[in-house]
Amino acid sequence: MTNDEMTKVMGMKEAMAAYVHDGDTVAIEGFTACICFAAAHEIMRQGRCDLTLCRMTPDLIYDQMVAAGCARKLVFSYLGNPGVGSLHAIRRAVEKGIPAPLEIEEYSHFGMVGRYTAGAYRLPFFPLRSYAGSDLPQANPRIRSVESPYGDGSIAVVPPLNPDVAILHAQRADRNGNAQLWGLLGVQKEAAFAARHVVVVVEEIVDEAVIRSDPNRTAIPSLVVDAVVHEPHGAHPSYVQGYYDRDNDFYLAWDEASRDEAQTRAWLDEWVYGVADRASYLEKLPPDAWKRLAAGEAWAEGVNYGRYV
Amino acid sequence: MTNDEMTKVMGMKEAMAAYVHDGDTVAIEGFTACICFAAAHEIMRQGRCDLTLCRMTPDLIYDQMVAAGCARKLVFSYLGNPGVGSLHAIRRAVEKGIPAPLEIEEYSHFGMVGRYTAGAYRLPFFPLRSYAGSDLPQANPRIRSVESPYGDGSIAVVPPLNPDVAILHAQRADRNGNAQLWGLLGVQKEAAFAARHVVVVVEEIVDEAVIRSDPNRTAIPSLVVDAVVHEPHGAHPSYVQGYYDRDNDFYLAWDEASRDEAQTRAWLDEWVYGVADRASYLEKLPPDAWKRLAAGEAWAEGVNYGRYV
Amino acid sequence: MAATYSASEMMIVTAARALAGVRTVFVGVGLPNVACNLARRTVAPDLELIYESGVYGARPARLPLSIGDPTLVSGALSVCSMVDLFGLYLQGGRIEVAFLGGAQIDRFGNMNTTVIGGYDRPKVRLPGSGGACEIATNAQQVFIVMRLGRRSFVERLDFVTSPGHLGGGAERAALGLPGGGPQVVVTDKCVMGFDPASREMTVVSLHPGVTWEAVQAEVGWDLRAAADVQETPPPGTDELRLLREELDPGGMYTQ
Amino acid sequence: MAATYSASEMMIVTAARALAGVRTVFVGVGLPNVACNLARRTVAPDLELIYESGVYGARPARLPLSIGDPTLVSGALSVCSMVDLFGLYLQGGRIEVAFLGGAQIDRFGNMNTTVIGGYDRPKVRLPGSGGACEIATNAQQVFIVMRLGRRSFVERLDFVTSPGHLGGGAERAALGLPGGGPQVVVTDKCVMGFDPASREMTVVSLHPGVTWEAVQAEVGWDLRAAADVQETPPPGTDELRLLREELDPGGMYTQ
Repeated sequence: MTNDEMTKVMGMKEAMAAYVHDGDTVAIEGFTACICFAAAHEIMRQGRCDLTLCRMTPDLIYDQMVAAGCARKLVFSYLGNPGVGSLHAIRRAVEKGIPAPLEIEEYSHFGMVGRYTAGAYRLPFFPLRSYAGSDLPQANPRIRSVESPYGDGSIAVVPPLNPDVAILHAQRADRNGNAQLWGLLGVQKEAAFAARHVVVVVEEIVDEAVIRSDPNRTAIPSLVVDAVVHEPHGAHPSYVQGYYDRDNDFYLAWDEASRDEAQTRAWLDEWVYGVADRASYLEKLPPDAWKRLAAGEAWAEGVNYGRYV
Repeated sequence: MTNDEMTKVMGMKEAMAAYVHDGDTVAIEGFTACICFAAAHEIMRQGRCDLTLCRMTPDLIYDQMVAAGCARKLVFSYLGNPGVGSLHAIRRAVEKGIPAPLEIEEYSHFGMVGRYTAGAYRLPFFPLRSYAGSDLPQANPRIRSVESPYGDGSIAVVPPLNPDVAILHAQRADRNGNAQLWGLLGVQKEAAFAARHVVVVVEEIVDEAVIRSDPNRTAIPSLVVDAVVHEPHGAHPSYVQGYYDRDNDFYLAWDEASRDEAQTRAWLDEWVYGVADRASYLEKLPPDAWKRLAAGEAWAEGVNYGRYV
Repeated sequence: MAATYSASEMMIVTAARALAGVRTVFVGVGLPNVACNLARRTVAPDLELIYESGVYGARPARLPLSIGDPTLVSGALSVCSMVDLFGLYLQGGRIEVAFLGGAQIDRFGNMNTTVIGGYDRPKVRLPGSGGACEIATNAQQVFIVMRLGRRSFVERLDFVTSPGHLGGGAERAALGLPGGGPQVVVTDKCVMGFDPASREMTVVSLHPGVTWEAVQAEVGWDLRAAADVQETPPPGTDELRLLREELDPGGMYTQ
Repeated sequence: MAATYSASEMMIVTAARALAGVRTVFVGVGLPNVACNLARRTVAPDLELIYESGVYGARPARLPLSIGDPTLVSGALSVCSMVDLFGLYLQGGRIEVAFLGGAQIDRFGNMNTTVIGGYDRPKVRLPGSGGACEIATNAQQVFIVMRLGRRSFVERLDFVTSPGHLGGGAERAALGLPGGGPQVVVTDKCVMGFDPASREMTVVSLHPGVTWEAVQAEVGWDLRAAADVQETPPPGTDELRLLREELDPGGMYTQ
């Protein structure tokens, strides 16, 4: 079997069943963009529990998973509904222990970025200029410091983060998992290299020749990828640069629904448990949704790599 | 004056006179590709001396500058004529002190990469898994180690490198210095952010709209750039991905000439001191040179960023 | 004839004007986002907007819903990974001004965006640091925009998320923080600076029609005034037009 | 009928065959480059070539002049910065095999590419580490290809650039080096492995027509043999054709 014939393509059900188990440390990353709700909803439907959920910005996706009872612990740096307000389900868990207490491990953004980077680089720690004068190290004893051996003081460090699985949404990949991303890059690459297993979820599966035509665009190489899931619109209601816009109505609706336990449950019943898969979820959207969320066109200028024969 | 009207465009003579001074620490980077010989030759013509020359691979470019007497010290990780053999001028200086002794400060590749990265990130050190069991730390006491505060042993570190000026060749930039690179990326970005001043030398100056059409491709932003020099073929005899191939005849010719002091001088007299500028140098090349070195065409597949209005 | 305007509009316009001549600003979520976009259209045409999402030189074609809006990406000068944004741009010392909002602030400009109440079982769990801790640490200067209020301007923070001038005086420099810390706080009623020696927040101008007492009533400590308290200049018609018609036509931030 | 072939061809073909079944190889300059490209065309069709220049999954359309040749970039699966190549790929533990050449090697597979003579005023200044030190440290396995010779296979190195099994036995593991160190040394006369206990280099096969004495004569210490020394299988006609007609038509490495 040659590379061109190799395939890691799987369905979402199959991929989540294979790579997400009770008790796992899971990172579904994507900063504002490319947040793979399709994977999260499938994990919820499969009834996973006791997960340690890692994400810089837990966002709606982990608010929903916490509400669904999937999580034992949250590792994060910013708990917000971006541009809208609070994450009510997580707040209920942290403030009142409802539905169950939620352990938290809290960093700043650069701290989380550094944790993934140290994990990906197999370093014992990542040094960063932060935390001095802040109460964060008291709240989280894993934030420590080391003395510079060059006599110029000490610097904060954070430990590596190596999730059992990272689930990353991207614009396109080949069947072997070489994934190309554009727009916000977040920590997708670092999370992929840090994780023991990687599932890449894409808007389009393309020929290997497309990937090879622009190798600088490949942030996640097949080397670290276990499964490729083709799930167009899988990041809705977040957005995918060049493919669709954020569906803010959903962010506002969750803000409303999630303020109340019963309504939260009703929302999950309708949009997660009440659908069989992503295709059924997408069918529930208003018929004009994709017209309203259309990205429009703004193409990158050409780039020639040359043929060197 | 708006951004679109702003310009940092200068001639090579003017840019080198403004940003390279006797005694400076200079980094002309580019790993095999995009090595800016045009800048080096102009520095040699301007008679600069006492420079600390930093580069992962000194290559022909620093071999010539050392032969010309520009350098007091060399900071590096691999002293070779790539694919050909030795750097004879530097070897003469190190082995025999001819024409003058040359101080050296030696790392491995990842050590040099880490030094630029620490400089760019304003870190007191960069940690890396290397040097244990090697004699390099004995040869260079600036390679040290720190103990992990997580109880998992010690790790080697290198100190930051912040050159006075970095000179970086790229495919294209706008007039304000936003530079896009493709192909090998080397340490161009890290060197740019680490340096106090940055001169970007490009094959093409393009409209800002070209840069803005593909922001992920911009590795060196105007924020850190002092001058933009438009010098097509300025990296000859090295190559620029998609623009031209390496002129290996030059690498072989230098290998021959540089074995002998008098011949080295003759080569410099002909190709550096005997020409007024890069244009005159290019005129000396055989008429079929650019046909022979043509890159051919292999264009990247399109990428849509979308219009979000 | 003077235009009528809301206190929020006054605050945003004043915040924007604080950026006159600035070239690089790190833009926080919410109010700072609007203020920085207004500054670029008025007092700081060369201003390049930098977002922690990885964007340098954004040209948003609409009011971004968040700092990660796709309109910030399309047409930007550069978009990089977050390790590069925080490492190269911010920690590298390349940010002239960071413009932040906040939940709680004390007299030395230390800020809390983590919890109200105790950390382990908080009364209100706030979003946390995001990038604020390292932004407050590394930006050359920090500008703050937030509405006055006794629950926000407090004698003592429940939690220090982001360091300002710590206990005041030279404490910040002594701890080796690379950036200069908070320089200005723009509110809906006044503008405050920081005393060069004590580093305590001091009122430098009151917005038109606002009394000292009205400001003090919203602040949880005995406020100090600068030597010469001015009246903040009111918004111009052009600024109000941009704000109302182009930057925030929905009135999300300006009501 | 057996084909005729040079000692260099024998060495390259044998080196290529050592990669059977391997999926990721870190390719060093010179001989390893030819051997890895040959392996991909023969015994390891799924082999992805990784170069320290930042290239993953290269498909060179010609024999690369160096590890930074543009033909390695065009058509590759991914090209990244050097900090990512060394950090994510190599140090991250993602490289199955690194294929290196060298100037001097000792019985435990430690290598010198720095100096002959003293460091401060060397007799011969060699290129130095390049990436060799961290490659030798981090790759899961290290394969070495170099010509035999008394100046290369020495009792004592002038300088340890890249750690092999250090003083032998468990020393390497005790020092905490993440990778497994050297596993095989392919030369123009024989193939050597490393004893599982002592970690000393041992001859496992002699190339056709080569005697033990001819090998020992080129090595600066008393060589040990594996329990059962084989004859190395000779190159096949297909391998020789690929090498001569496609991979190195100029005979740069195969004379």
